[in-house]
Amino acid sequence: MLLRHTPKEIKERKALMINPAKTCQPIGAMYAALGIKGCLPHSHGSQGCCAYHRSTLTRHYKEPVSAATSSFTEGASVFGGQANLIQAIDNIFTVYEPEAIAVHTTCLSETIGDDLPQIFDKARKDGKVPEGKTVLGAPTPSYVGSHVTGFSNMVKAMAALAEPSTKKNGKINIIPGWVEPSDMEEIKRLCAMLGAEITMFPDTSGVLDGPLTGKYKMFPDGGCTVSDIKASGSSIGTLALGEWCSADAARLLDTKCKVPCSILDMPFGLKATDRFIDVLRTVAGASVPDEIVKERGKLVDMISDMHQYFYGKKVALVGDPDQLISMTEFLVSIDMQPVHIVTGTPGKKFEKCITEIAEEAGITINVKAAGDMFLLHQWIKNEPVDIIIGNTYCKYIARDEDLPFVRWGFPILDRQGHQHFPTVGYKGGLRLLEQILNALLDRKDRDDPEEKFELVL
Amino acid sequence: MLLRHTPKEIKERKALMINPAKTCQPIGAMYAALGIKGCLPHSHGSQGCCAYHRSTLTRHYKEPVSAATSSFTEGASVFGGQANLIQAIDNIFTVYEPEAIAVHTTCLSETIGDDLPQIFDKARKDGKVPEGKTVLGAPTPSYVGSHVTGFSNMVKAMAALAEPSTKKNGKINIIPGWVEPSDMEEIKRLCAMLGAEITMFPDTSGVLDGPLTGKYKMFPDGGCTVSDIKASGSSIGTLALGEWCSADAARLLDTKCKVPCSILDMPFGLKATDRFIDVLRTVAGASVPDEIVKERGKLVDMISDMHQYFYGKKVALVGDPDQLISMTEFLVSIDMQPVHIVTGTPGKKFEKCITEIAEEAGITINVKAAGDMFLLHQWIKNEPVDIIIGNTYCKYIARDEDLPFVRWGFPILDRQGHQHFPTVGYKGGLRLLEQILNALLDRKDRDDPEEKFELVL
Amino acid sequence: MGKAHKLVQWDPHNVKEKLLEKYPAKVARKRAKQIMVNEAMENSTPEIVANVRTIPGIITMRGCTYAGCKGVIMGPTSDIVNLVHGPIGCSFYAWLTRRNQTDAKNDTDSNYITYCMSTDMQDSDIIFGGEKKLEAAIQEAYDIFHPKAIAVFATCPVGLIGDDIHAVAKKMREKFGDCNVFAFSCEGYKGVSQSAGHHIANNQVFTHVVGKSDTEKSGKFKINLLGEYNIGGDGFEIDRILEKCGITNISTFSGNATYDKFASANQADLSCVMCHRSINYVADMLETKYGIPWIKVNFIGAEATAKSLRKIARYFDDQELIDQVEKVIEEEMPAVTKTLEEVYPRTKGKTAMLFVGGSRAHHYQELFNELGIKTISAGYEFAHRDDYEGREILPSLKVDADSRNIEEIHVEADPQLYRPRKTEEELAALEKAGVDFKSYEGLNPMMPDNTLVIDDLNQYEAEKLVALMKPDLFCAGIKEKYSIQKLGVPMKQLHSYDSGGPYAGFKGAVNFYLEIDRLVNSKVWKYMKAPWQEKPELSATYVWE
Amino acid sequence: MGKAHKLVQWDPHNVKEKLLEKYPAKVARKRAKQIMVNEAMENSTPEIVANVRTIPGIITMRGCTYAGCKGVIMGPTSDIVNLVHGPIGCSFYAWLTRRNQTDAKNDTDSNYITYCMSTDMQDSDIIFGGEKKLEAAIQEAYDIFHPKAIAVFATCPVGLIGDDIHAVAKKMREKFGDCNVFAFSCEGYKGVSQSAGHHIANNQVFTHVVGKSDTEKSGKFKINLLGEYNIGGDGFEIDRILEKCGITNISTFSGNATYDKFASANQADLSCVMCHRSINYVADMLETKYGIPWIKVNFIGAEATAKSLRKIARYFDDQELIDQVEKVIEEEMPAVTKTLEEVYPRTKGKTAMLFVGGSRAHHYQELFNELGIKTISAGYEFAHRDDYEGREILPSLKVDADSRNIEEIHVEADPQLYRPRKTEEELAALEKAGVDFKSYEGLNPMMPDNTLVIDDLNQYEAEKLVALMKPDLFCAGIKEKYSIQKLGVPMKQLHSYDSGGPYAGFKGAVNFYLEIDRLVNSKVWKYMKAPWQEKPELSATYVWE
Repeated sequence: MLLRHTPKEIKERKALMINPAKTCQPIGAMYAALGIKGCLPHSHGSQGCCAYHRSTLTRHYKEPVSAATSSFTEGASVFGGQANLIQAIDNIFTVYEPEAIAVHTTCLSETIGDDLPQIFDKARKDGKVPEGKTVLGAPTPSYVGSHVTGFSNMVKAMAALAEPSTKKNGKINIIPGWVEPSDMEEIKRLCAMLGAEITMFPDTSGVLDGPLTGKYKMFPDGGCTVSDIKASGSSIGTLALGEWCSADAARLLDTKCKVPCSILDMPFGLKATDRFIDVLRTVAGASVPDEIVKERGKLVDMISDMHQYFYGKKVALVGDPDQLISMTEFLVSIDMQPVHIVTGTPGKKFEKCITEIAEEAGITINVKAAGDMFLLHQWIKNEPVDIIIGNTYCKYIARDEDLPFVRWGFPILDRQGHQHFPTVGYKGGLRLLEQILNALLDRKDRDDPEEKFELVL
Repeated sequence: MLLRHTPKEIKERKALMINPAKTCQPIGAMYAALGIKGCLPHSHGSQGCCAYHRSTLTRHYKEPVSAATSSFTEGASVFGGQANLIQAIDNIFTVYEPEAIAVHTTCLSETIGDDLPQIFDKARKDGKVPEGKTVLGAPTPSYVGSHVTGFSNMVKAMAALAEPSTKKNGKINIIPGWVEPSDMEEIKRLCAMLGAEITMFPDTSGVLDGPLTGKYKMFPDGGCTVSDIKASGSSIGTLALGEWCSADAARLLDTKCKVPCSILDMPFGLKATDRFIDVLRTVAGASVPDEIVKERGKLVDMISDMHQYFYGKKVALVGDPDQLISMTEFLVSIDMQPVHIVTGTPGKKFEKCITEIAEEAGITINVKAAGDMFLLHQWIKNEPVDIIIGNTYCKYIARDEDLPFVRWGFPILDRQGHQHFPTVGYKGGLRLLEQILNALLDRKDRDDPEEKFELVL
Repeated sequence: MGKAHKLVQWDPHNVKEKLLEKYPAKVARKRAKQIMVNEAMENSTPEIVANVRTIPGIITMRGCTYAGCKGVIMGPTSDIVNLVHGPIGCSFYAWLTRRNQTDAKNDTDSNYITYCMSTDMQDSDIIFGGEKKLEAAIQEAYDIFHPKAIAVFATCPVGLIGDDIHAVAKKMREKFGDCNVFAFSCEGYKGVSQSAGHHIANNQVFTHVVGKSDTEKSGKFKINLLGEYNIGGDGFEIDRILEKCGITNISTFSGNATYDKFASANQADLSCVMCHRSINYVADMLETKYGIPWIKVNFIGAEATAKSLRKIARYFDDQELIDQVEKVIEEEMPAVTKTLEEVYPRTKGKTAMLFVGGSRAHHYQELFNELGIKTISAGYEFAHRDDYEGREILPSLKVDADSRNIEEIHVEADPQLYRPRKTEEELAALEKAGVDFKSYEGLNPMMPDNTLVIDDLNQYEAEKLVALMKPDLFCAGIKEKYSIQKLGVPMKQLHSYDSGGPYAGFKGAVNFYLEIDRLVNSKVWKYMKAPWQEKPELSATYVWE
Repeated sequence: MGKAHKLVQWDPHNVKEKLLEKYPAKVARKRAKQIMVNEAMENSTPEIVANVRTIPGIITMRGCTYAGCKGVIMGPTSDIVNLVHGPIGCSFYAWLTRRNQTDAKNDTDSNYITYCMSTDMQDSDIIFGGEKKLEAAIQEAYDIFHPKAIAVFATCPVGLIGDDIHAVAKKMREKFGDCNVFAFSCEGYKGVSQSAGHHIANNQVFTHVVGKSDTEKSGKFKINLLGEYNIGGDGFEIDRILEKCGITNISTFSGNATYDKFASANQADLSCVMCHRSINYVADMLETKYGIPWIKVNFIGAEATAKSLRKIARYFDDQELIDQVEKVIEEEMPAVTKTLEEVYPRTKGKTAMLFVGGSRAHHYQELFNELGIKTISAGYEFAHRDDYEGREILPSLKVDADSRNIEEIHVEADPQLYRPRKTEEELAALEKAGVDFKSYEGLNPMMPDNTLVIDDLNQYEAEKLVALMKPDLFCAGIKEKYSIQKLGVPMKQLHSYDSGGPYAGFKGAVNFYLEIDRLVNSKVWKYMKAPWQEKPELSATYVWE
């Protein structure tokens, strides 16, 4: 057994986290920052953080991930990191020539109390920030929230770049939240089909799903431009996808630029996508084109065609709040039965959302925020499931418990496809169904006794 | 063992086919005919043929498949099927009101020598064919060739509808061959991106991948209209994808309407897609847009990222000639090693094509046309492989020999996705890579000893 | 389909009119006779026309004679090599496409069900004749597999070009000595449906196999189970129950059948007929030639299963057996009742339509009744009038041209093996006691009044029927499945279930209850409309947060 | 990268200029000292600056002290609970992300490598201190797992807020009695790279674990293997060979290590150092405190492996062992030679660049030499000058501020356990015989003339270097992999191999030959241009069939 020391009996833990279902803020901030065109993320802390975040993102995307660090030494930790950061800004603009630098803090710089705005001012005064270039920053203390919080904080820092304006440009801001490049691409495709003019940030499509051409671009073609982000203050409204990932930024746009917002669930699955499209067509004053209706119909069709294999199957889920909420709703809507759900991100609100879905469906779900995968595994030992859905770390549970496993979420370190094929929208729903189905049917084909081995499923 | 009677020792067989890698012509003709808008396929034979073809296509697509039959009785078999067919034409146009009826023959009607053109004339004379409606027919004797031949014959019958014309309309005819609706969709998308105006027939997209909406349309919105097919005689040229599926129709367009043609491999994999795009941009006089170049680059990127898992892996393949040729080229191009390839469709030319690819790559491949899956299984027993790629019937071999299995080809009766996600083009190549990779890595994760069980792949 | 639509009122005669209105006159006339309103008429029961030709061009649910012979009857056998003589298609399409299960337990047992064998006729064979190739194929099959028996099936062209498959079979049978080779002239164009194929299969199995076993079969209460094909494991469940009761099933025709079981059928003391349509010929011949009486049974439905078991016990007239049967029923019913009570509130009051086979449209109504689901229309795909109106009308049936072409074999009492199992008196007594021999009452009596009984329902009528009568569930075959579901009505395959099973016996009833609950209560049917289709209006100003 | 480009001529000094030209003056000056042209100079060898601060903002390959301590040294241990005190991230990122293998054979053996444990510090802990939480976490870990030992690691904030992790460790250790608890002050901001973390780990393991075992380890030729981390199973292959030779490996630091193996290290009679950079501290301390001499070995490369085995044998000066070692080499080499002969024609003449670790950039040149591949540029990520120029320059090294912060522990001969393994005379004799004790010559001597040795290569320089010198292969870590491959140059990870391995020993050499053959000869590098990019012109009229 790989996780041979995990006992079935559950003891409450107050201090020890085992096999986390979250990581720290800065990596989220780094991922978000990569969604700005020509932006170099910068980690204000000791160099290890940056190395770890780059490695994890690189393994997830199998793509180069560039980011700089202030490389704190013991001295800097005592006397403050201003000198390091200003030197870094100078070096970065000189050597890499990005359009923008997106700085996020770390537990280190937060603990010693470095003040980014003040350091940025100094850098500008010292002429270290070339004309027309942008420096933005987000406080991302690792000891608060999770990687999701860090993502949200950096997106909020983007929103802070927005410039108030009295005349609207007719556009709609879309804050997609922490989804894959392929998902962002898909969201743009749906908006375009609907004829909605949008500004989407962050946008990692074209950044972390790059081609192999013999050229290396440290700053790929993708991403939302700083000027578009600035102009987002002139939009008619903001659709924020995911309370945890996107709401803060949307609300800042509201308070700062009077751009009203709507917080929606991430468009995973049929119903959440329905709501997204319905709101989008309403605010865009457009009617939904047949093509989208058809895509929707295909998703409903596959649910009905394969319903006998989904029906009543028990699921264990681990991931991030916004994704899990939509996924849970989707699973319930196809008559599957989520029974254990864990996120590492804190927040009772998450447990409330899941419980509401469960109650509406008349089922009970074990749910925990600020939980860990050790607990999830123990829950599974106590009430077995038919399939587990989550990031790559689930594979250890899946192998020990001999469970079908669908990789979904972050990080996925051992398979390809997530960066190329969306799981948002109706088409994404088709892919999710296909993946769940393959996992369940592969297992059926493996376990069916010979006389029940089926040609037609 | 499911195939417990299959011996390792190979005895030559002259008369007995066991576990075929083909079926008969009519089903191909029926599938092709579904690619004409508002067309009802009609099987001129006893009703069992039609029932079998509809069942198989329905199980493959999980979609309604309408087709009529002449329901031969013993009497008809003796006195000829003219009366039945004329009555059928009358009933069909009266009850179902299709735009067209596409009749294909069967071993029965061919053996007794029914003459379709003559029967059609009679039907027209008798006023059974309403004004503006079309009746077309293809001879598809089950005892010649295979389902691929039948597909080709019906497509040729479509080409026969084309009307010669002196003034060209600037369009390009694309004959996609027997690919999935999703593939046809993808081919259209690529052409549109390239700005090439095309007429594609047959086109089953929108026909066999329909939505669930509460309405049933016997004739869905998809398909190539009869008038477009007629106008294909005014096109500047024809690109026929696949010698076996599409060449005859293309050549008929050439001889009949002086529309020149090019026979290309089906665009599966990098190189075949490269050739398709390169020819298309040439005949369309267009330059290839960045978007396509990017899609291509992503495919190359994934090949390089995951090359260590493809390299040297031995593959057994079964399917149809056009698809197998492109797939073999693709597998070789990513440094995999096809070792056994079987098609049920006759034709030494196929063996020659495969052997050429093998020689160019400096490998040897066991290849057989007019072969069967019994032989393929015996080959595998004599030289084991790492993965098998083919239609659903491979699952029996895969389970007995404990092989990773990628479903690709026709029919796929036990999984979903093929009708929604293309495998042609660069995006299709990404999907193929993903599927092969999942099959190989799932096996690795299953078999790795615990100390070598990997988080990162 | 939203609940709103569920209260539609319909009158069966109106519905019938609507089904017919679009047809050409000739077609309308013909179909009118096959669409019957099930209603009381003074001193006569309504008649229905069945087992007549399919109308060319009218999209039918039916298959062909080959399908009935090779696909349905012989397909489920495990240790007989089924070799199809013809072009490849017919053999390919019948390859593992029905969910017949075979449990050749240990790896040394023969099981050819996963194999598809064909002579793959080419044009040269059509021109010069295929006998040589057939002979060679039989030889190759023998050399590779050394089976107990090889069954040869003719497809359309074979009859036309005049290959004498029986002569070839005979020649090879004699040549091998240790392998019984026999053939079926089941060309697809024969008859009007699969039904003819059943008949042909019955004849040949009876002629070439039954009675050929010399091993003595032991057992106190020996029966044959006729017309059970072990789709989804139905037969396994029935065998489980029979065994538990102490009843020995000598031979099932033909689910999970072996050559030896067929050959021993003559050793049973009672034949129990499940699917009357497909196998009653064998039942009759077993009685005539060996003196084995037959009764109709039905193991679809918990109550029906109990009833059938009691009937068998009563036939053997043995108190021990009678008690054991009661004990078994008592043991099995609680699980059934428990599930039923759980799902009944969700299924009760729903409506269903059944258009399947030659008995399932009848048998499955037992299960639907248990679920409180009303069958508002039903019919068969390939039945004869007696399957609707009962065997008592058999004498009044005229044999038409199509039926006449199907060989009727004449059997008589076997000089050695004929042994009447009961005396005339015993039989009479049993009849009195309610053991009705050689009797089948048919579908119609089971149907509620003013429902529609429709023979050979076609695609066009099916769609109309659903649109007009809006059932909660429709049952037919794979070809019909998705056109019905596109209308938002769940569709359950009842020939070869699309999935699940067994549905026979007690465990089967439980499975079926749960399956129907799943189908009629699946959330997916609520999703057919998108929100913007429900409420298309654009609220002038969107209410932001 | 098409062959066409392969003949580029470059002068190392030009390349160096190009690497520096874009830097701000200050950066350029600093980097100039870390980029060395390896060339003969009259009576002096070129110097290089190493182990100095990373430049803020310059994208570095380096990690932090925590990574060196927890990730590299302690991570590979199997039965020690590694508990990270800090916010969740540091623990998460070091969770199974290095391919250290552990073979806790039977399920009862302890193996915590798949577990990630952390105190998950929250803001309240930062404000009010985290000692209480750490104490509680240790208690919970003890209650759930009952491990032999718990190792606590500090991350950045811990030092800043002043948690005394050593006091907490001591308290719990004494409380438990049966579980050794010890801590590492390896905050990420310490030192200038992972290297500081190695040193800290060495000190604590030596202080708290080594010598603590009371079980007597048997074996005629007992060694420790220092600085081998069992990435991809390297250690397994080395152990296989040692065993075959009859050499007992008491303790590997730290691949597949167990608490007890560490604790018994003092029982070995020779320490063999693989990665000099990460572990030489332990080697020195083992000698000082227990009298165990150490030699540098290298099991990367078949020849190097043979050489190292002979060196060990010579040390033990036992004919039987010497013969056995020769026998093993003789047995193992044929497979190596066979594969080499097969791939050599395809690899010979290619060029490579290596920028890894503290010894791999050196060791792997052995394998590349065997393949006929020339290393045209190399350097370390976190090495010190002695790793480049050899230990003889150690005395001349000044300790800078950053190094001064890393505790140097003072050890002296253990009153009970110190036991010189050889007399001065023996040592001297062995030295003469070529067994060079406490000696490491460094990377530079191995590099061909006029190649570039670059310390702490960064992303910008790497890209430039590849563009200018166009190597056939580049070796570094995961962060560098894809930016290099985007340029069309295959990239092999040599810290924690991206896949494959083992590459150590004889079998490892075979694996490496095949892997490099795959990389440099993969077809994919030919596909970077589409046909229409190769021939963009539109042939006026397309030639139809």
